[in-house]
Amino acid sequence: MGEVLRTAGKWIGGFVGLILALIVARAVAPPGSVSEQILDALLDTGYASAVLRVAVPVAFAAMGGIFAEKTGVINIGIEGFLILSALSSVVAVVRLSDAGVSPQMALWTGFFAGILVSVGAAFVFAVFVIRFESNQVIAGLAIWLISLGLAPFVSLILFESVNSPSVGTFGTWEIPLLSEIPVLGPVLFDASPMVYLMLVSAPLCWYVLRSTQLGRYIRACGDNPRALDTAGVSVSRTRYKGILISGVFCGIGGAGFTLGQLGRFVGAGETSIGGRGFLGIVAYLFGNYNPIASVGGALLFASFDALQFRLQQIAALDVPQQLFQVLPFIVVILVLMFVGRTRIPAALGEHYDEEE
Amino acid sequence: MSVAVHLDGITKRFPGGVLANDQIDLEIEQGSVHVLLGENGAGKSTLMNILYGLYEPTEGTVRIDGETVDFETPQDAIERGVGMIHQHFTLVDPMTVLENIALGWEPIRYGGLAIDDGAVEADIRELSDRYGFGIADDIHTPVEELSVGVQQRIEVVKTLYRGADIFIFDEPTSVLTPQEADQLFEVFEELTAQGKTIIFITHKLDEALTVADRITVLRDGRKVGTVDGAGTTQDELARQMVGRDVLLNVDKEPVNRGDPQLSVSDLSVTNDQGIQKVSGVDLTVHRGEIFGVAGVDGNGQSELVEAITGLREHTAGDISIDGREIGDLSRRERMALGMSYIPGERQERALVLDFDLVQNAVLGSQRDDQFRDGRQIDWDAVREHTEEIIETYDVRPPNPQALARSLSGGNQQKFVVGREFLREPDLVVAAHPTRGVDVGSMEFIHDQLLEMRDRGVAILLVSASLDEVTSLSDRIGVLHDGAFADVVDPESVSKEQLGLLMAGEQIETERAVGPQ
Amino acid sequence: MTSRRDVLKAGGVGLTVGLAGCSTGGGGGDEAEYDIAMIYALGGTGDESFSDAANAGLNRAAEEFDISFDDAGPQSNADFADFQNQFARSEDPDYDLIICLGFEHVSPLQENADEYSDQNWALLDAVLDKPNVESWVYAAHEGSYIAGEAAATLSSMEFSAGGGSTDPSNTTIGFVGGAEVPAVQEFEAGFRAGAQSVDEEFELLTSYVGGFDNPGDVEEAAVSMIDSGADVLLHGAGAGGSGLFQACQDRGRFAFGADSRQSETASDFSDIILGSIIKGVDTSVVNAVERVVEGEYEGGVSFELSAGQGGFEVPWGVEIGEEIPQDIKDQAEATKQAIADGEIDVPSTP
Amino acid sequence: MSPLKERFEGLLGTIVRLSTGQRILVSIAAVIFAIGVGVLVILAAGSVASCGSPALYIMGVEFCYNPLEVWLVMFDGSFGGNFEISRTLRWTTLLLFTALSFAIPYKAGLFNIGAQGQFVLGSLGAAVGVIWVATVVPGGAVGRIVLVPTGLLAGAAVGGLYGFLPGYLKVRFEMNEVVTTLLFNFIATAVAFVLVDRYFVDESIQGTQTEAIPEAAELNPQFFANSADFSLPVFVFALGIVAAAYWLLTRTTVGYELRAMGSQQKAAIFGGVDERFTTLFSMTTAGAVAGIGGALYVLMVLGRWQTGPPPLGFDGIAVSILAGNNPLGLFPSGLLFGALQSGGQAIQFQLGIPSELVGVLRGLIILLVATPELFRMMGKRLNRRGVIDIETEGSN
Repeated sequence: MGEVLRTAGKWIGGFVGLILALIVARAVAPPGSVSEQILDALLDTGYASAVLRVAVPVAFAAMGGIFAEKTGVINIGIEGFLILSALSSVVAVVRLSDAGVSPQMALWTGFFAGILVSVGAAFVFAVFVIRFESNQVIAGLAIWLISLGLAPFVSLILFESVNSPSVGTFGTWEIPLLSEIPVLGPVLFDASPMVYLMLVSAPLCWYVLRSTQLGRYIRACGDNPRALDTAGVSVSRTRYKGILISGVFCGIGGAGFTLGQLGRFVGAGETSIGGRGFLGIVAYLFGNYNPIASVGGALLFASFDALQFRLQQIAALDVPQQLFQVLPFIVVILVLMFVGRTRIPAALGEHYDEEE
Repeated sequence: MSVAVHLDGITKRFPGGVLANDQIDLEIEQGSVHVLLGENGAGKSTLMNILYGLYEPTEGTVRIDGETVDFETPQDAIERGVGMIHQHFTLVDPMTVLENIALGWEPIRYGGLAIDDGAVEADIRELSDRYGFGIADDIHTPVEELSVGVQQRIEVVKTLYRGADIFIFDEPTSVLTPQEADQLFEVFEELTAQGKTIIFITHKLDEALTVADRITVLRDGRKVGTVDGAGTTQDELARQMVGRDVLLNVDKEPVNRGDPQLSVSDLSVTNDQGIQKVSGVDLTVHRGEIFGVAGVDGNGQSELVEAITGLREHTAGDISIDGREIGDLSRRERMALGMSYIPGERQERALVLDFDLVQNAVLGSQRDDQFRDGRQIDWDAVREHTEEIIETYDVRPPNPQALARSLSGGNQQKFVVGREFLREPDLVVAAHPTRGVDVGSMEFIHDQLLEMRDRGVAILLVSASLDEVTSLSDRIGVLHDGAFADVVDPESVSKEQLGLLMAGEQIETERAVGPQ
Repeated sequence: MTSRRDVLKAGGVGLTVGLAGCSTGGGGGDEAEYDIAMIYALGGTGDESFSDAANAGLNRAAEEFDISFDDAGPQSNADFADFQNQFARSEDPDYDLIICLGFEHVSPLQENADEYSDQNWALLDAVLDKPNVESWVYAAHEGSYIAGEAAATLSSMEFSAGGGSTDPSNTTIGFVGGAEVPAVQEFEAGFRAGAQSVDEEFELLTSYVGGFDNPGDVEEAAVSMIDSGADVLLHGAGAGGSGLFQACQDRGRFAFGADSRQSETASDFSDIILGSIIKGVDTSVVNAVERVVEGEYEGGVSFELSAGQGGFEVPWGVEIGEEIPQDIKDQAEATKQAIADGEIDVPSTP
Repeated sequence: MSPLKERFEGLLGTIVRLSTGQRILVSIAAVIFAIGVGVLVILAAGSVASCGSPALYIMGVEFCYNPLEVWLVMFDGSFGGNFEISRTLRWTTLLLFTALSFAIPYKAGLFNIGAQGQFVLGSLGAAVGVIWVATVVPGGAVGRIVLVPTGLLAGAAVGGLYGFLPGYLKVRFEMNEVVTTLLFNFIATAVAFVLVDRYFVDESIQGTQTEAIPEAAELNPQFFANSADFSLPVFVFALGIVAAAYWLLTRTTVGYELRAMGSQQKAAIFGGVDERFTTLFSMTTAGAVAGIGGALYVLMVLGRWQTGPPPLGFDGIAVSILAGNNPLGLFPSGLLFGALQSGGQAIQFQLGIPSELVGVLRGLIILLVATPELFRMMGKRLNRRGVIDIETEGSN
């Protein structure tokens, strides 16, 4: 535990140091210069809020991915689960609102409906990869492609458009007193409930994987399923659990992003999810399968993304927005190149026969 | 004494028709060490996996303490006090000793929201003290950072932690030095002294005789018989194991040593994890001799062989063939210089299991002019070559279109030996060439090796089987911890002396004959 | 709206190609005198904006004239050519006019207009010089000039209505566009010019998100503008525009919609939508159909709809429009007249 | 030995181990199954959608869409006439390239999910290359002889380079190619957009697109409907490339080494196969083939580069998997997916059923083909009941 605290301390210290360095740089930057404008954008509390908000779907996708992969199942279908959950949450909200349910009630019910659908899809995926021994990479790819077709299809049938109508969002929850704290208050305590959920989920996931029985089964299952089997714990049941938990987080990611921020589902092109699930995969590779580090990765990527919108408004800068959006991908490739390989679960991708 | 385990008429038939156990009856007394002896594939592990609930028997019943049990999962077996320590450890590498020991048996608190790690730790300390395992300092270390011997003790503690009364050890010594094995046998005594029952699976006769109260010999899935450990001999057991007298000594011509073919000097090699496994090895293999490398598995044999054959880079030293430095050459270039390699992991390395024999026949020669027609492979030539291998080396079934996967172990190995020998090599590196093959094929392969030697080919033979090394080799290097403990003449050294060398101890013997 | 299935049933199962349509409508039923086809912009209807405006125009035309129509929404850029082809080749019905919506049609239409030289085409929001194509473009910059003027006036004063309020302390407003193309850039240009006609100091924050189906990015861009002080924002981001409304609603700022009466089409956000810039897409659809019905179709011409020609207009929001001070509305009318009279020259490029 | 490698060896195992006959059966069963699920999807959609007069009544429930009708329209829209056939063959032609781009690395044990990116950048390379070279060569036949190969070579070069990169990252840094190729797709789209937007944009019309390629470089329709953007010689060329790939894999030394690597990596290395070479070779070849597909999309279909390309790279994966990654299977499999693509447009057009249905079917087919065990189990069950009598026991 001491080591854990030391590591946490190191990171927090580093972060505070970075902020201080930025403040110093801001103080010495020539007034009116472009660098001053950039530093202003970085030091804005609105920017910090944006980073948290933008990170939400990516962070949940990453946590979902971790739970599947830690049991030894490659889940490339994350993006698909996000899409399905996003659409179904909106469908539920529309139907409930039509039936006269109050907006907040409809939103929260829709949120859980989205999670439920995602978990259902995850169950189907689990049956295929565990019971029917599908090739995991291809099955995951298939889940993505099916969702990419199914979501706009359903939207067209129900709404006569690939895009859904707007349904509103959860809005932000202001925490009394705490939100009055200068700087930190508006960033951390006046945010969407999904941001709170993300900030709570990361350490929770870490704790579950590290210190609960299920978490240990999941880790053992991905690294040495035989060890788990010989300890008398069912490998396939553990994998089902891991994938279903993965479905829960992907569901929160898809529905939470949709109802927490967008307020609608857009099915054109790559849908409103637009690769955030894949970014989640990248985030947990970046975070080396540690939930907290992976959410940190998601926050880092979000910081690029949110920065881009701010830099665009600095007239003197000519920011290629598209390149900025794929910056996380490039960063992760560079990190993996120069910092080192991630340690993947040893049994990842392998089918396990309980009686061979 | 009471009988702890009764096995009555156990039969296990696998899908596809393989009969692994055939009507086996067995009684194991409580508080004793009972050895299950047999060759690879005799059905020992299958039988014990049934007792441990991993497999369900096709027929027959299992009784523990007189009570009939029907284990569906290992959990059931564990709950009845049966524990098993597998040959391949069932430890989760990145998890700590504590996490591994408690796996599946975590004392949970707050309805599963937490684990009482303090209680686990206390239990481990208590067990460690009571049996003298000495693992108390490593409780929070990931097991991957511990040595093999310690890992095995953790396996034992894990089994004890689960409350086992009956311990099944599946070939536990294959990864240990003789000294570590002796430590393990001391653990056996501790355990039996406290009333635990031990079933010990092995194919090593001397070990069986050392520790056994009783010995049951299995052959081809059937029980041959059970004897008292004190009342039998190695020869007797060996005869029961293989079903006839084994010729441990091979007739061979006197060595006719020629010029040095393979020279290795000051060679160092690291494994995948970057740990140095071979340190400063010197060796020379001359034309017309067999140079044997003995040692306990894991003392650098595979790294040494891989470095010589070009499958692994070495970190220091020189390797040369016929005076030519080959250390920087690729695998293909080394093969072109007349090096053949018969690997131990035949199914993984030497054959592409899903290719037919024709496609396997050209593996390694695919770029030789003999089989090439411009950019294409001359498949007609390859087919002829395949038929030659099949005929000359008696591969059955003699069907070039058969998938490599479909052949028996012995026939696979004969095919590999044939392919490698028909390359007309000047140097053969043979690693565990008879591992897992039937006795007939083994004798055939031994004859072929000796014939190559007599034709003036240099042979480097690596084997975990002391008998194989001593009966075939002209000189033996004993590898311990990545270096030669000594190079000796097989005629002038006893098995006991070899054992000491394998454990890394110096012995007083006549130095090996011949040039170094 | 009658169902396309009716058409299908009439034709039975052994269909011939060309029995087209996502939705068939029209007062004259199946035996209408004129058949019109429409191909939307990428993504099709449901953007609450551009394509929906065209759809509205089509329905209006169907009420006014004896037509029936079929439409289709492309999902990839290869669909433009295929859909043009499919409508043009159709013999039952033989379409009297195919309306193509958006600049993405230009490239395939260059080929297909020649290929099907007997077919009458109308191209909306882009110009193509072919003898059988009539092009319709809009003076959207003039509409956004009026919106910019109103936005700057409101931004400079204390104003609150519905779910929003302005911040008079600074002179910042914002614009989020989809693709950075002339049809969108003119929104930006007019909006800025309008604002700066009120006060030279006004700064327009601008962002393009690269597409018309990306509300998430639009929302983030809008939020960052609001954080920087913008209190009235305009979008030109098609289906992505809802992101801008969401940002404004969450933060109590105002928005102008585009292309449709968005206080109605995106009614969830009517409490912060001051008004919408309608460039006249629906009008042009009605006009294009009218020219065919009245036998005036000639091809090879292009029309720019501007003030007074049924082109742009700025309808105030249905919910909070009434709370906008009357003098601002009067000024908007005056400016509109001045533009129509040529007294004000609005730039169309930023 | 990297653990990644081992894990994928395990992954490839189940599919590789089936015999050719079994694989064909699995593919056919998967298609039939997917069509069956498609019927359910259509019925479900039809029961939810609102329509004036339902197409079908089943036990009192109204269905707006009649599945039989849908499949008939789909068939009619794919093969019903000269235009439909040429549209189908146009997609088939392009799919052959992207499918090959998946199949070749698969044979070497690699998953190339990056055909889409290679296709996009290859098509941009071809467009830009042709437009540049066109400034120095005359038009007409001479121009055609120069420009068409230029386009194909430029597409192959750019696509090949973009395939080489993940190969290099794998060889040099042991990076998993599934992840890198997946990410490279997104990077390709962004890079292409920015390049065109900033350097190659056609100022004369709106949108992010290059100038039109010169007429001499366009591969005009021959023997088929003029407007179908399909050229028979190009189709023959595509079949030629597929045949060449078959020859490469089965007859040549390199192909042998590649297959050995894919089937059993350790054995291949034992046999002197250079792992780095086969990885780089197969990934680069795959990229080049996808790039040629991209070039043909520009030269034959669009006539310029434009944002928003169809997802042919992902469809190619489906085509390849359905074909058991065997070049000989690519034509029937590609034809099926070409027909689905074509028929998808037809059902949207004629019945108002969203063409996204095709996307669902595509995913289902992939999922089912990747699951031979499902069919083996079903076969066993039917066998046991005596319904059918086939050999269902696997070889292991």
